[in-house]
Amino acid sequence: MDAIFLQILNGLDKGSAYALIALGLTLIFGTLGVVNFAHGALFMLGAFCAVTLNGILSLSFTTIDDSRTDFLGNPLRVETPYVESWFGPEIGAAIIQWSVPLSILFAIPVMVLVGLIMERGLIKHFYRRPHADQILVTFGLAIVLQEIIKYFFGANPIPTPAPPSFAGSFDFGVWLGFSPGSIIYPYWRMVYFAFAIGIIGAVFAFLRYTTFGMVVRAGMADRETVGFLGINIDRRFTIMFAIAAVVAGLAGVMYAPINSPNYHMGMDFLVLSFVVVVVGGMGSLAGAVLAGFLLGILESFASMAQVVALFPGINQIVIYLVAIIVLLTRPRGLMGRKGVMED
Amino acid sequence: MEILKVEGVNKSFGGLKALNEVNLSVEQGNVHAIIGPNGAGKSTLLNCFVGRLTPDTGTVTFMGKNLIGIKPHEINQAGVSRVFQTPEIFGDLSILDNVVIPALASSDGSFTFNAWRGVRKRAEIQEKAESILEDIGLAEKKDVLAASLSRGDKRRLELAMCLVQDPKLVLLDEPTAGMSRADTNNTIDLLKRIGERGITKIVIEHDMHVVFSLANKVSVLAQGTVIVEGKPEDIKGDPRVQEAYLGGAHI
Amino acid sequence: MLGLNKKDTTLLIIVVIMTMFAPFILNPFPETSQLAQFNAGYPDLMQRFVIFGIFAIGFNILFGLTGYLSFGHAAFLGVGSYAGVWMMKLLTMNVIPAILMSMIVAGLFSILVGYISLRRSGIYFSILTLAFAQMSFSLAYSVLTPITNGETGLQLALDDPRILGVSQVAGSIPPASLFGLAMRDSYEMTLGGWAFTFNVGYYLCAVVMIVAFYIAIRIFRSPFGLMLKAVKSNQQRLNYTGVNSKPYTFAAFVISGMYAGLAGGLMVAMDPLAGAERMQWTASGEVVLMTILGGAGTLFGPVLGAGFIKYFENIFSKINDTILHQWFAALPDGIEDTLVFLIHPFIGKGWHLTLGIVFMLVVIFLPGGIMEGIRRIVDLFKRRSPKDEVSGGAVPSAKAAE
Amino acid sequence: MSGFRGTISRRNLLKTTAASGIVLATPTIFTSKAWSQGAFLNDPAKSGKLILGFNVPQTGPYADEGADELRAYRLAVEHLNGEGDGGMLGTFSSKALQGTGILGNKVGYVTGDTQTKSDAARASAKSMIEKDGAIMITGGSSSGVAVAVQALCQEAGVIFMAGLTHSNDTTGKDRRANGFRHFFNSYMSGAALAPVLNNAYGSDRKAYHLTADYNWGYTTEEAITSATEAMGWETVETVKTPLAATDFSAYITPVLQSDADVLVLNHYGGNMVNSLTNAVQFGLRDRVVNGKNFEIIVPLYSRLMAKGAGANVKGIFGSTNWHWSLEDEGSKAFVKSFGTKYGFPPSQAAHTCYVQTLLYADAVERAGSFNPCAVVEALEDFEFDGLGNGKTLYRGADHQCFKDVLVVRGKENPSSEFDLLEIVEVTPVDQVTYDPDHPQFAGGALGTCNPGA
Repeated sequence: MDAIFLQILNGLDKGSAYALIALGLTLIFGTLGVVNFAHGALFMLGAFCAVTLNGILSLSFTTIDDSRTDFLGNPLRVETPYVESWFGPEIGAAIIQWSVPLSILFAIPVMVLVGLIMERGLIKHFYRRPHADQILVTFGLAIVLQEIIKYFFGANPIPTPAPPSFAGSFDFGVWLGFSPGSIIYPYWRMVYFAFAIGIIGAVFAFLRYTTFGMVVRAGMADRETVGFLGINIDRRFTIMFAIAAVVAGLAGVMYAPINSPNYHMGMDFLVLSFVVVVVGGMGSLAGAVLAGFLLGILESFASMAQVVALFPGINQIVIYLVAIIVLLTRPRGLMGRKGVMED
Repeated sequence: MEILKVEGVNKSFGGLKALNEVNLSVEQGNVHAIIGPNGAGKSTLLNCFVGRLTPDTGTVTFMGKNLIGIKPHEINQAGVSRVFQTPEIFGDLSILDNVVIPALASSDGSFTFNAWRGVRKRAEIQEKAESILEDIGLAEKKDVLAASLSRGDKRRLELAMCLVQDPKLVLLDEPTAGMSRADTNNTIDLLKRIGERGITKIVIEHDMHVVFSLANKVSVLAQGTVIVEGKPEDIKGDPRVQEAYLGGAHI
Repeated sequence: MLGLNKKDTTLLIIVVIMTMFAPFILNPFPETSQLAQFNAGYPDLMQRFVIFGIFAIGFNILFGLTGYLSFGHAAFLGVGSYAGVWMMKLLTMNVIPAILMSMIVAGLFSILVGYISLRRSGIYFSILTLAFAQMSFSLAYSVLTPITNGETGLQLALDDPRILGVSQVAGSIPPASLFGLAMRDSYEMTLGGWAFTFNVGYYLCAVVMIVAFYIAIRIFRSPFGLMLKAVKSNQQRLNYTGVNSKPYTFAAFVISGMYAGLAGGLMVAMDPLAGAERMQWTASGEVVLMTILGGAGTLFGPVLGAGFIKYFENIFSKINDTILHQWFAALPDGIEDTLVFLIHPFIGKGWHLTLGIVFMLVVIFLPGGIMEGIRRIVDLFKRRSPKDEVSGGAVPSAKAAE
Repeated sequence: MSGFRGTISRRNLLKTTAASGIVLATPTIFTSKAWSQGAFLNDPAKSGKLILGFNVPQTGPYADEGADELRAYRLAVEHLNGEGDGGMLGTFSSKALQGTGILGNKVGYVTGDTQTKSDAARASAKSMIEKDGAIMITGGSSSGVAVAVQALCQEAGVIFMAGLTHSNDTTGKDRRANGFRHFFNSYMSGAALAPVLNNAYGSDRKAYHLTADYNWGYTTEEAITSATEAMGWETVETVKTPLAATDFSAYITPVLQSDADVLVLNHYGGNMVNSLTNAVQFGLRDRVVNGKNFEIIVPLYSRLMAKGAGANVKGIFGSTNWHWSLEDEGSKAFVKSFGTKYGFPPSQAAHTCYVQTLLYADAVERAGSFNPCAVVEALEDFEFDGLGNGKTLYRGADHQCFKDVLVVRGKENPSSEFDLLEIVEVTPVDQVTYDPDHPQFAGGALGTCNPGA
């Protein structure tokens, strides 16, 4: 029982990342009709916003400490971050430790900018092109983005810890009446889940309650008609693309402490996110979110030793297996609409 | 002889009853027009003939063969060809190929794995396709991409695609919709010429001018039911028809 | 000739000449020159060119003709490879049974995958094929290790049973051969500063590719091919035209699966190892990129695309700073270092970056792929000639639409 | 048929030179090896150039490790050619190498990208052999690639000096006559770790294994379980994790429900970074089970990867082939020349690659020939010292080096970003030596060396 409870938590957590990326993918697909293979790269860029801010805050000046030596026997060069010398060691260290939450503020303008440049500079020209072309050009862009990151940050994962206040884990065991220590969950993962829910809620509220959102939703349903109404839908779609980029970016920022960012993390998520979007139903925002959490939970359950013992290898293929079953029984995914992406 | 028989066909979408106990009988060689105001269920009825929709109840029999529940390609293979309301052609293929495809379909059946001998080597198919293009006046454009044709030419091409199959029954869904008067008259002439081949036709049409130039039998559909049936000249003066049209005018 | 029209015959002859003289064409630079780095005329790469060419030709029969974008075609290549290696382990080192078995097994697997995946179209079809391929990859890498040898890849061993052959010859595994002709045998010819290698394996692959290409032309020009094009153009209309499009797409799927299996079989015939990465989605993506880059739906484009990508992978990744310094050694030091610094990110470990940029440039500026580039160049020359009344006959040229 | 097969089983590569004009292919191209007595593939004496092939991952998750390997290779080439400070040439027990290249030939090299895929690695190695005329291939950062390239080199007839490869199979069931491994292996990790763990954590422990679901994972899991069980530990559960996994929470949480008090992470690279980070996030380090502190073990440590896990490695035991903080003369000389050239200390991958290059060069020098079969003979049962791991034996029976193994622990207070591991114990070579046909290595055969001509 407690095992199941834990796997649900795991699934919700994993699902949060899937749902956030899939949400952005669906927004872009639903509004612009563009299949964006670079969306995983946006997630990765977000995570590297956190890495970068951490790096900026850790910028240091060097003093030479003659009493100690480095690996070659030369006097040790001691690096002291500027923030520590400006604000004193304690506050300075705290600022560096809180770099991930601070990165949210840093990432929003960066991702908006990236989104705008991408949409205006490239994606815009591909609205009327076949999906195959869109896939190829965004795939090319994804490679370019990730190679640029690799050039500057290397291929190895870069540890980006959460603030120490979130370092521990919460004991659900005591709280729910199970044995202590049987159900514990890291604080940061709970923060991630809450954050994901918040972002998803914000996007839905934005689409539902603002005029802007209503126009966009109408545009998703029927682009031509909205165009006839004389509304400049293109400009709104550009903004929508930027929003999708920000959602992916923030998902990446907050994900950085969970698994150290590396340059290919976007590709790792990309294919799964596409499966999530399709299982949810192309063009359906709620479907994307639902499928994200659903597949996250199923994946967690499938990795339980008892399940793997019954079906060897099921943990490797469960998402794809579910995708096949869903698509064969529900032709347009869980919540898809007719006629989207079927030609 | 009766070629198509429709008996007791009902079809509802949600709560809306689109077809209500439709009965229809089409005689061989006739040009049978189905007219009626917007929303009367004309296209729904047509879709029931070609397998796009399945009626809730009722039967559609074509030359003794039940058409309900069988696939579109089987219906076509049985001898029923259809011209769509908006031109449905193979836009990125040449005009010639657009005609060759249906010609192949009627000569080779719904599936033949003939992946070796070139299409162009099939002399009988080529000749047939080119002669029909000759008939409709698109012969000199045969290597042009079909998508580049004007709307009127596309319709004519689609008609050619039907005729090349030597169908027993042609369904025409508003063959002149959106055409200029001149184009409409051309099309009427064309259809008349084809009429000489003795192919049975069902025409769905708004344009009374077209109906009365072509049809020798008319069924009037209103609110999903056939309200009147008869020769064109009989229909013209029928008060029920006028009421149906006027009654439907506000729709 | 051979049942083809003049234009197709010309194309076939060009392909024959290109493949037969590839050892010369791909080695344009003398061995000792700095540009020898760009020579691609060594057996392994030439083999890869034609093998991936076959893969792309087959993929194009599905994607280029019907428009069904499969994201899992590498699975057929991988399955074919495994079947091929098993034939070599169990039966004989003769490559013919291995290649045949690769095609058969890949064909059977594509029947299974195609039967299920083709129940859907559009991106749903793509995701279904992707799911099958990723499942194959994951399982081959892990739980199927007894059959696939997992991470390491299935390879020959000194104690293979090999019913119609010997397990080992004097402590070595016997080479893959065609009735005694070893695949890895080569003849090297030196002409002045040039060295050309003629490899048995390459010529086997080349002959197979020419046959595969010829079959593809026949399929393109056949009624079957026309129906496939019609599926891409307007599948609904095709159904109302009395054609059952399902068996057509299914047949195309299986044919292209068998082409992939053929490519997989040739790969193991050239190099008897089958790795699971062959089936990963990136490998499936690669053949999609090859086809689109070359020009989907054109006969020769996919072959060019395959050559292009493999050239990048094998040639650009091998250029390193030392080589750059050699190239620019003649220049003053400052300029030399600047040039090396500027080029450095794009070569060696940066070859992915260059490839990504090339993808983008080609898609942005040449929507029809490399073939469109060639067509534009040809048009440029033709415009100078006074009369210009060549419309492909069978294939309506894009010009006709203008 | 079979008689004929014997005659063509060698690669027949003839060179016909024509000063001018066209020379037609003669029908003698498939002659028997009688013609090529003593000849071998890519003989530098014939081509006039000596090319070594450095085949390392330049793209993909191991690209940084590959880059470090390349640095080491460049350094080795410098030293062989008599440039730089000579590095370990000065401390190497064999004095055959004089810094004048190899057998008087200046050492040249080509580089390639394995992409950490066996297919791509083989393609790259083949191009080095076929196009660039490489006489020896070396490098790699994973066992799958090493085994695949080793088999290729055997078939083609060049020497393969493995880079970083830790699976038992490389010199076990997939050993080849033309292939050599200096790096240690799973068995040695287990044998070295077990006594240390016994001392630190006691003999009454319950271990839970998470194992990467591919070949290297299997051999490591087998080695560690059998070594720890031999000293009294109980293996509670072994769970395979998918290679593609990025988040291991679903595999970590069941540990909480088990009564295990030790978690063994048979992971490498990105898998290791993520699983270790996740395990620490879930508070496993703070747990007390069965009255004992919960412990985590990472059998194969890599400093480059440890860096990715950040502070999470502190206090965690593992094993490594070599570490820059070793105090012997060879290690110091290597760290000095590497550190001076590149500004940071070398990784264990860099070390093994550097050493392999030197060992190859030395073997050629001692054999007096580049002929692979002569090199094999020179390397087999070769004993040497001064290359950083103490006295070492290149065992002839399986082409595996036997030397001391380092047991290390994540440092509590690192003084720099390189100073992440501290050496806990140098396990003497006797303790990690095994029989060539030990069950974990059974099922392979070296075969005979192939000179490729």
